[in-house]
Amino acid sequence: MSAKMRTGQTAEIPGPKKAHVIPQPKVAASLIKKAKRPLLVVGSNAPKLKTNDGDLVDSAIRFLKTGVAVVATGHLVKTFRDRGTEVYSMPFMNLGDRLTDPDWAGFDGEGPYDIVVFVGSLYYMEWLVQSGLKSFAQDLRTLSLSNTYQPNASWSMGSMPVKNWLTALDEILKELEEEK
Amino acid sequence: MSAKMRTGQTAEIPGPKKAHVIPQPKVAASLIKKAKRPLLVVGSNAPKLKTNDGDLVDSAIRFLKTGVAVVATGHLVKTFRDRGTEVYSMPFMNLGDRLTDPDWAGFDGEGPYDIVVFVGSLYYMEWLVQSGLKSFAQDLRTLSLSNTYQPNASWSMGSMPVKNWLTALDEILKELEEEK
Amino acid sequence: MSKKDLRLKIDELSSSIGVFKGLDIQIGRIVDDEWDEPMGPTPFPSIGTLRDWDRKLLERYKPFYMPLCDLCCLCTFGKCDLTGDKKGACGLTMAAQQSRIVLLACCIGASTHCAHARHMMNHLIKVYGRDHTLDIAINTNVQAPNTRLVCGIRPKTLRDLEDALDYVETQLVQLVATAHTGQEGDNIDFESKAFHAGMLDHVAMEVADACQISTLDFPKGVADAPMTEIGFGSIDTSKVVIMCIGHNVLPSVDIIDYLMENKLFEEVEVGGLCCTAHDNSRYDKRAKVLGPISWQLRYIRTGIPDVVVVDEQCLRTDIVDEAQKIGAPVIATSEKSMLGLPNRTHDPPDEIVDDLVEGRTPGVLILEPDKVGEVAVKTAFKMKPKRAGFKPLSMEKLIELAGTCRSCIKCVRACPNNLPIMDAVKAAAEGSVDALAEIQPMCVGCARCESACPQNLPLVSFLTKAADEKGMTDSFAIRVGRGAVTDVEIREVGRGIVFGEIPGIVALVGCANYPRGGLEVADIAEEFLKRRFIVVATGCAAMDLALRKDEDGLNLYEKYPGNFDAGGLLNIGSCVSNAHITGAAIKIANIFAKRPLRGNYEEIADYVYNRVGAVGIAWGAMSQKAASIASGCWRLGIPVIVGPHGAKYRRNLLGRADKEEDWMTLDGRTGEEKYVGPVPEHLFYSAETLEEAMVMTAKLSMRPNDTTKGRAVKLSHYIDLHKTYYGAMPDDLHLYVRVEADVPFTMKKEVLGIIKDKGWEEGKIGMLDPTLLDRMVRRKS
Amino acid sequence: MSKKDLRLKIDELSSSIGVFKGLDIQIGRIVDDEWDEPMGPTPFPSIGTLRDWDRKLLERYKPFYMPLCDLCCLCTFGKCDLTGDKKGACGLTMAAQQSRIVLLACCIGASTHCAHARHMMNHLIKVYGRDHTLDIAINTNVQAPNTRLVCGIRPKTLRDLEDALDYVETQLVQLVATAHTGQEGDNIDFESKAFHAGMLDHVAMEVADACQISTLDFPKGVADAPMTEIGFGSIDTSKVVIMCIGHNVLPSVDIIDYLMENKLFEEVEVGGLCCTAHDNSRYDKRAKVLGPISWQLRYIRTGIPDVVVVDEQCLRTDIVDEAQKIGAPVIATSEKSMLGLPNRTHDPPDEIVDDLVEGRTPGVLILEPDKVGEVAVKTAFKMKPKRAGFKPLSMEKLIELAGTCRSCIKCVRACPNNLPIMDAVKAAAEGSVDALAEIQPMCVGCARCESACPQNLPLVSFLTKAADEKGMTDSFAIRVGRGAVTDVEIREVGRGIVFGEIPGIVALVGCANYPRGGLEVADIAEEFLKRRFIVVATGCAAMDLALRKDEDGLNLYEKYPGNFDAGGLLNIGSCVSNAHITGAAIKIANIFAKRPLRGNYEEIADYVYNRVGAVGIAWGAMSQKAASIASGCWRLGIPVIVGPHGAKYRRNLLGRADKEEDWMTLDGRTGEEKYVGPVPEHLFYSAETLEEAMVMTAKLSMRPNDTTKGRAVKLSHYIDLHKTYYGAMPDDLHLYVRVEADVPFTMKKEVLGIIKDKGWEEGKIGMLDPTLLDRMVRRKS
Ligand code: SF4
Ligand code: SF4
Ligand code: SF4
Ligand code: SF4
Ligand code: SF4
Ligand code: SF4
Ligand code: SF4
Ligand code: SF4
Repeated sequence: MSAKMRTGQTAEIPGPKKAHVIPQPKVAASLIKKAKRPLLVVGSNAPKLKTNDGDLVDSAIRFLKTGVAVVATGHLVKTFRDRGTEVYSMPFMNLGDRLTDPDWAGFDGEGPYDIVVFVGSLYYMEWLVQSGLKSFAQDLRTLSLSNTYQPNASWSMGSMPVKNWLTALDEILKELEEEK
Repeated sequence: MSAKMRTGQTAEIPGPKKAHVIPQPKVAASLIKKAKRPLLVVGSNAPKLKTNDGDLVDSAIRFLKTGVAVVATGHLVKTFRDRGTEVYSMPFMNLGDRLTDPDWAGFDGEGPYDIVVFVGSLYYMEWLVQSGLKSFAQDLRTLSLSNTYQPNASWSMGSMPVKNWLTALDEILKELEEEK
Repeated sequence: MSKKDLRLKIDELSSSIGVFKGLDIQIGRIVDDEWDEPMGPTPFPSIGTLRDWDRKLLERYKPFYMPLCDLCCLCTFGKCDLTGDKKGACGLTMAAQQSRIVLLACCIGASTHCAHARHMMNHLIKVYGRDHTLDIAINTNVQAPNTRLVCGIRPKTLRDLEDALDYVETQLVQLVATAHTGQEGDNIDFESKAFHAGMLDHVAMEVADACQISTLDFPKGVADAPMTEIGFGSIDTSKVVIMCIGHNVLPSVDIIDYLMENKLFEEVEVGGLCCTAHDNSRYDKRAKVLGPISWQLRYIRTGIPDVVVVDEQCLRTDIVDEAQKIGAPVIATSEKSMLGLPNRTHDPPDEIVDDLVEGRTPGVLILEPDKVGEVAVKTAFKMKPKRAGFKPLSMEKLIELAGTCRSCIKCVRACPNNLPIMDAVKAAAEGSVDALAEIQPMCVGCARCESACPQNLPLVSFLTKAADEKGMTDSFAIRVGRGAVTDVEIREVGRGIVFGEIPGIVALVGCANYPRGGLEVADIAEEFLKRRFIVVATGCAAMDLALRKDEDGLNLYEKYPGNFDAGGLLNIGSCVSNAHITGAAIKIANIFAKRPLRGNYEEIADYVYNRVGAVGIAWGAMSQKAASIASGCWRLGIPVIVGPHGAKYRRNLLGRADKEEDWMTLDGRTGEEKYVGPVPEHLFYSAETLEEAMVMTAKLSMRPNDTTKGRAVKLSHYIDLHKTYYGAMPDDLHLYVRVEADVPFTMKKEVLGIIKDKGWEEGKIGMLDPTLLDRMVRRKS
Repeated sequence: MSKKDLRLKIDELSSSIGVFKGLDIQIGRIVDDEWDEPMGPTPFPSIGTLRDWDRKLLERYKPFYMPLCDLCCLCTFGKCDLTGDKKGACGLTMAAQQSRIVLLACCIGASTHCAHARHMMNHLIKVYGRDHTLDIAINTNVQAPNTRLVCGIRPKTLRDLEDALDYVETQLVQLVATAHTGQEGDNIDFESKAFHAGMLDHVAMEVADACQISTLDFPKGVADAPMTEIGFGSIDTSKVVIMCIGHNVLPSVDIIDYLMENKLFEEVEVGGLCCTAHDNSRYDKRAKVLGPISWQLRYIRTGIPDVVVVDEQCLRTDIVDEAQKIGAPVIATSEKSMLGLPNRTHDPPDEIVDDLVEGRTPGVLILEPDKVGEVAVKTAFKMKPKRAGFKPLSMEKLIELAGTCRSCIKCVRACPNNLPIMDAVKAAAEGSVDALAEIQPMCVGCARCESACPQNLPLVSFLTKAADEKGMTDSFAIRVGRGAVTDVEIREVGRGIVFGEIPGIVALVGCANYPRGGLEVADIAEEFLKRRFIVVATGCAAMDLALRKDEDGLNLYEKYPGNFDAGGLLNIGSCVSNAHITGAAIKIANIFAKRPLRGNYEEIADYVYNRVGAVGIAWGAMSQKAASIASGCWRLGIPVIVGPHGAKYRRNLLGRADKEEDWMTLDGRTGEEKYVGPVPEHLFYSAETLEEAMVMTAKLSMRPNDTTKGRAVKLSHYIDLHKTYYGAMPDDLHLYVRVEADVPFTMKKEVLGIIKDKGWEEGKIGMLDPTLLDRMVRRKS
């Protein structure tokens, strides 16, 4: 089996319904671009993950600037605030729960999100939230941008070395920024 | 993910330790050829599975002629006998159990088998026996030749259309026969 | 009788002999002084008491584990990968985890029967009083043999049975606790605990059946229990139809009583599924048996039931949705299966009926059995005309829908038996439902195909319709559950069984998760009935074996008598009646061989293991209850065969016929250890094919204690079956022939030739007074 | 007191008042006539009795399921794929399966405490007699409040506690049965049953602790319980070292008694892990606490213990293998954890000692606690010199081994916390163990990394050695478990809590499966102690919060007093002592508010839910016991926060602050329904970060009943914490400010500005006499 299918933790096995592996950064970008109301969920590990922009919080701010709504989980919003950026904030569990409610109109009350993109969360916590969404928000499209495969998402990056991941992330952002 | 990784039944998920997919019939043949004491396990579904040789029992007899020891499970040995061929016979469970015993010297008492090849069994029963072997006969190499992926084997054919499988089986046999 | 000591301090007590003030009574353990049998060594055994015995068995029959999953997911340290020699975060090995799941399954199974018993008991005591005398079987002194054996008490009233339940509950809680992260670590100790759960289960089942037999006047061990009908054809669909599903007979009893009191039975069909069906028909033979667990969905899809009453266990958990589809209200009756329905226990019956009939709620929960009858019957009568408009799937619609199949093969991949549904659907689209009809008898009715189908095709309805079209929905005779085997019967056959002249007892039990349909159970039954084994059956198996007629239109119940003797076919009853099967084995030791019973588990199990040629077959074993029932058989030394799906219980217990040292047995007369051959070869064994199972059954019926005559009879069946199904003589006869006289007379030359070629010598295999227990040696000297 | 009616028929009875012949006494339910509180509506509730109450809570706090697996594998129909809207072969949905697993976990947890209680009880009754009087806490009339509340009985002796256990056992068996294939089908009904299991668990824990406190003379609710030491540094390694692991104090009691009787305590260190450590130190403060569950392996790898005594629960199941590696024999003492060891219960102690010392067996099983002391002590004394040659991993060896790392990263992938072990090993190979030492405090000691390592590197030993090298293995003070909160304490603080002036009770409980190490528990404790919450702690959490000293060398136990009052830090005790935490909440309703207690569950839960600002935090919740303990809190209306791993319990119970209709509450005075705001917002909630948990704790401490003064205090903490950790004001203050007076004085302008922008109006959020129960309205009118 291809190395890309390796999950982020040994025992986290993909089930009968598994994420499609994103073959190229472009594909991820176009999924986001095509969405009318994309939401980026940034997990509390973000400040520890260095990226070409600085860290994942900085990269998330780049996402925000391309028009993607951003929500920080845990107490991560403080880091955004410390950098002068206001994003939404909600506990990860609450967020997962709201996303299973087709009537939830989003943070701005404008209607449901049509793609939810995850990055920077604890691997196992994202795995679980994605699992909840897989079964209980079947119409929601989810995309995991971590450097380890998240089997419960609709699409996921494959597991890859950090270097490749940095490049991929950058490419996705560039694609999104070009469009603007 | 590639279609080849699709398991034979929906809920039979590959775990952290999964079979390598046999990329080409040749590879399977060479695994068997390289073995000193290969054993072919033929399951009770064999007469229902048509092959280029007639059915899977006929194909198993071809295996036998290349020098591979053959054991029939269930009451399948009768079919071999009806066709004038004597093979070993043992209940599938017993066989699985013996294979976990490194001291078991095989049907002929000459020593342990070094590769065990499975074909013609009920999918879920093979899945389970292979699972037992995966954890409790770790040094045993197993190969599944069904047309559906068996994740618990050491190597398995990928899931494939029957037509391709027939050709593959034939190719494996031809390789083995050539050697003779 | 109380298992606890007792102190009463009563300020004022008025009794028949006067008024006492300041009475202070202290009483230690109160024992049944009238029972002159002395107490054995292990009354009320705790979870470790019988460990030595278990280990003796488990050394012979080692678990072959087949993990159903690579992982453990039981705590938040997990999931842990346990493949190979990896250990979980708690230190657990794969072997220990598999046996832990076996233990959990057995605990769930035993708890289910125990909870059922407790629930019935509470109700029956309310109605009949705690002093209601037990009357379980005619011609029988040794009532409740499992309870006597395990607990060391002799129950005479409902009250006494409660003591047994108290004990079972305490022990079950100990066992469930053991499954906690970081408790037991050794796989064999887990296995021993699973045996304990199984033993407890047989006590719980015995209590459950004893209390319902005694109070509801079920047949009490009679050979000629009444006949009723089974099958879809048994229902007169012009009548009002009430469908009862589950295992607790009490709500159905109330329905039947209500029909009787109101003289309505002529206008109503009461059809049951699963064990409720058995027990309904034991209560009143006018109740019909629709079929086993696997027919629930199928029967609902016909659209015939006007109301569905569910109690507990083996329900389709989506029954409310399914009943909704045909416009039939559901009445749930158990706290264990409340199914999200509103609790209307305390509302006036007519109000409830009205809400159901008007469709204000898809169903209701009524926890008081005494109210169920009225509500169910009234609702059914009102629903019948309302539902007249309901149309089940028509052939035209079937063909039209079949045309929308996308050939995605998801249905086949989802089917537990990989049935070729897709091809059958495609054939139906072309107008032929033959292929669908052919699949139907092999279908376990699970609807996983439907669930997987992206087109949402109602595939179960397809199968039902196709089979109906082909006239495959007939009616058959079934003798209602007779209950226990009587002392008199035991006395008559004990000798034949123990010395092997009756070749064996075959117990067909358990659920309907068959690999190739339920008719295989009829095949097994017939094969062994012809060979004059005693065939006993319970639960779904007792139903499935009824479902085939011969050329003369007769089925097995019509062809074979119902008494416990060679060639007898006994419908023992529902799942809880399984206790009578182990009970019969125990009574052979006690009544025939006069072994003391009371609190004397090891000796009796040793006796049964070495002498009673009983084999359990649970061909479609599915549930946790089936696991615990089997486990209770293992501890008693009775081997059990399951079908291929049974391998999903995660392990077999397999003997090694090739290891002589594994089969050393003590001679009770001399204390010497001798090789006795691999008898019985396996304790728990999952067969791949029916034929394999039948040959193995004959083989597993051999016991060390067989007389030469008995061994010869058993070998002749083994050889004959082997020749038939394997096309040759068995190659292991040298392990079973002890002396020349063991060889069946007509085969003498052939067999001796074969085994001598294998180096067989007379006398190498011992004939002795077999026992695995040291202390049994002294007993005889 | 007996829950059954009773009939005695005694031929001859001799008592203090004479001899009776043919005595026939019939007695109905014997009740405790001296208790003048009338019986409430729900004594001994069955599994459906409190369903309405549960559904009220579960309508507000809906489960958000996060399946840990796509499949169900519980019967041989399976495995079934349940993703999306697929159903299993039994009709089960994914939601129902998740809640079924929750139920099973809670049943295992509650069974564990119940089995533990029963086991201790049997022994203690043997020693102290069934009439031994309960004496649980000083200054306290309302002993065993959980038992009173649930069962409607008032236990006074050990005998009375047995009645509570009987009930718990019966109910647990009913619940386990519910998990059988084909029983319950509705996820909310499963959840309600899980609540039932949790409620039962608190009764079982209360019984367990009540019996040991009363007989073994543990501290009885005193604020100034003695101090002992915790940490590796607490052990004088020059002495003989006995390591006791588990939860059942009895074998350790025997060890301590033996040491006392033989005047050997000066020469021996008795160090405990997990709850046995707590209870040892409650018995005798000279017993040391080594640490929580996660330290077992770590401590064994030091090579210090001379003998390892295990009892039950939370053991490393591979303890025998691990002890073997350091040459220390193991003594197992429980039928629940026999670990494959030979049963030597009935052999002479010296023979056992000899076999252990000579290494003829790696360990033994001794089921009689009275024999454990002698064997353990004698063995330890003989082993000490024998083991003198044992060398733990040296730094040189560590560095050498580290050099063989293949950089395969399997260790990291296997680590539950993805700790960067590989990089640390590589650094060690270069000579620096700093990275290893840094990892150690965050490591939960599970050894999955080792198990996965293809080079078999002893990575846990690496971490231990590295930390030791850095001087991280210190000794700390810990106040021993004090047991229950006294009536007098309740009377003093009841008002402050109910009206909100004491901002809340924070209960730090549960296991050590931390995402980033145990010191986070100390962070939480300190934060809320400073804010003058009452902080109570049990189990591993009560240990972990001790493990940090401030600049002055003092830890929290040294800095905060042990009484139940604002700013108090209470080590309540071991896991079973958790019952005293719910007990305190119950007693606030009963003693402070004079609500009737007896069999009156709903009213008390309604009171606690609406008025008592208690929040449970199980930051490292791992076990099934943690699940059932939490579940008992939920039913009582107490919210629980767990760490991120807690999401693996498969669901959270989350309120929707954005849905006004969810928070409608009755006014007990008028019967009007009013919006009260989302208080508390969640019932079970898994936080991602410590900071998030702390802010949420403050928020969850709000209750509808808060006075304006109380609400202002609570809001000020919430706002302050939010500002600190989120860098801004909360954006949901408009949901919590009812009237202007609710706003903390110093923030009035700022807050009012913000909330008015959000459309806040005074009076929209009701201030009322809050209740969810219709019948409570009438009570007041
Ligand atoms: S044990 Fe069962 S539920 Fe758990 S991960 Fe494996 S298949 Fe899934
Ligand atoms: S019980 Fe043990 S093996 Fe199972 S998940 Fe928990 S730590 Fe892992
Ligand atoms: S309902 Fe029948 S055909 Fe469909 S999946 Fe189940 S067994 Fe197979
Ligand atoms: S799952 Fe449905 S659509 Fe697919 S092949 Fe089967 S019947 Fe046709
Ligand atoms: S035999 Fe099995 S499926 Fe049938 S009723 Fe009994 S437990 Fe249920
Ligand atoms: S319990 Fe139900 S969902 Fe689970 S494996 Fe069995 S049939 Fe499938
Ligand atoms: S022992 Fe520590 S480092 Fe190793 S896997 Fe467990 S938590 Fe991670
Ligand atoms: S698992 Fe072992 S070999 Fe692999 S990286 Fe970790 S320490 Fe090195």
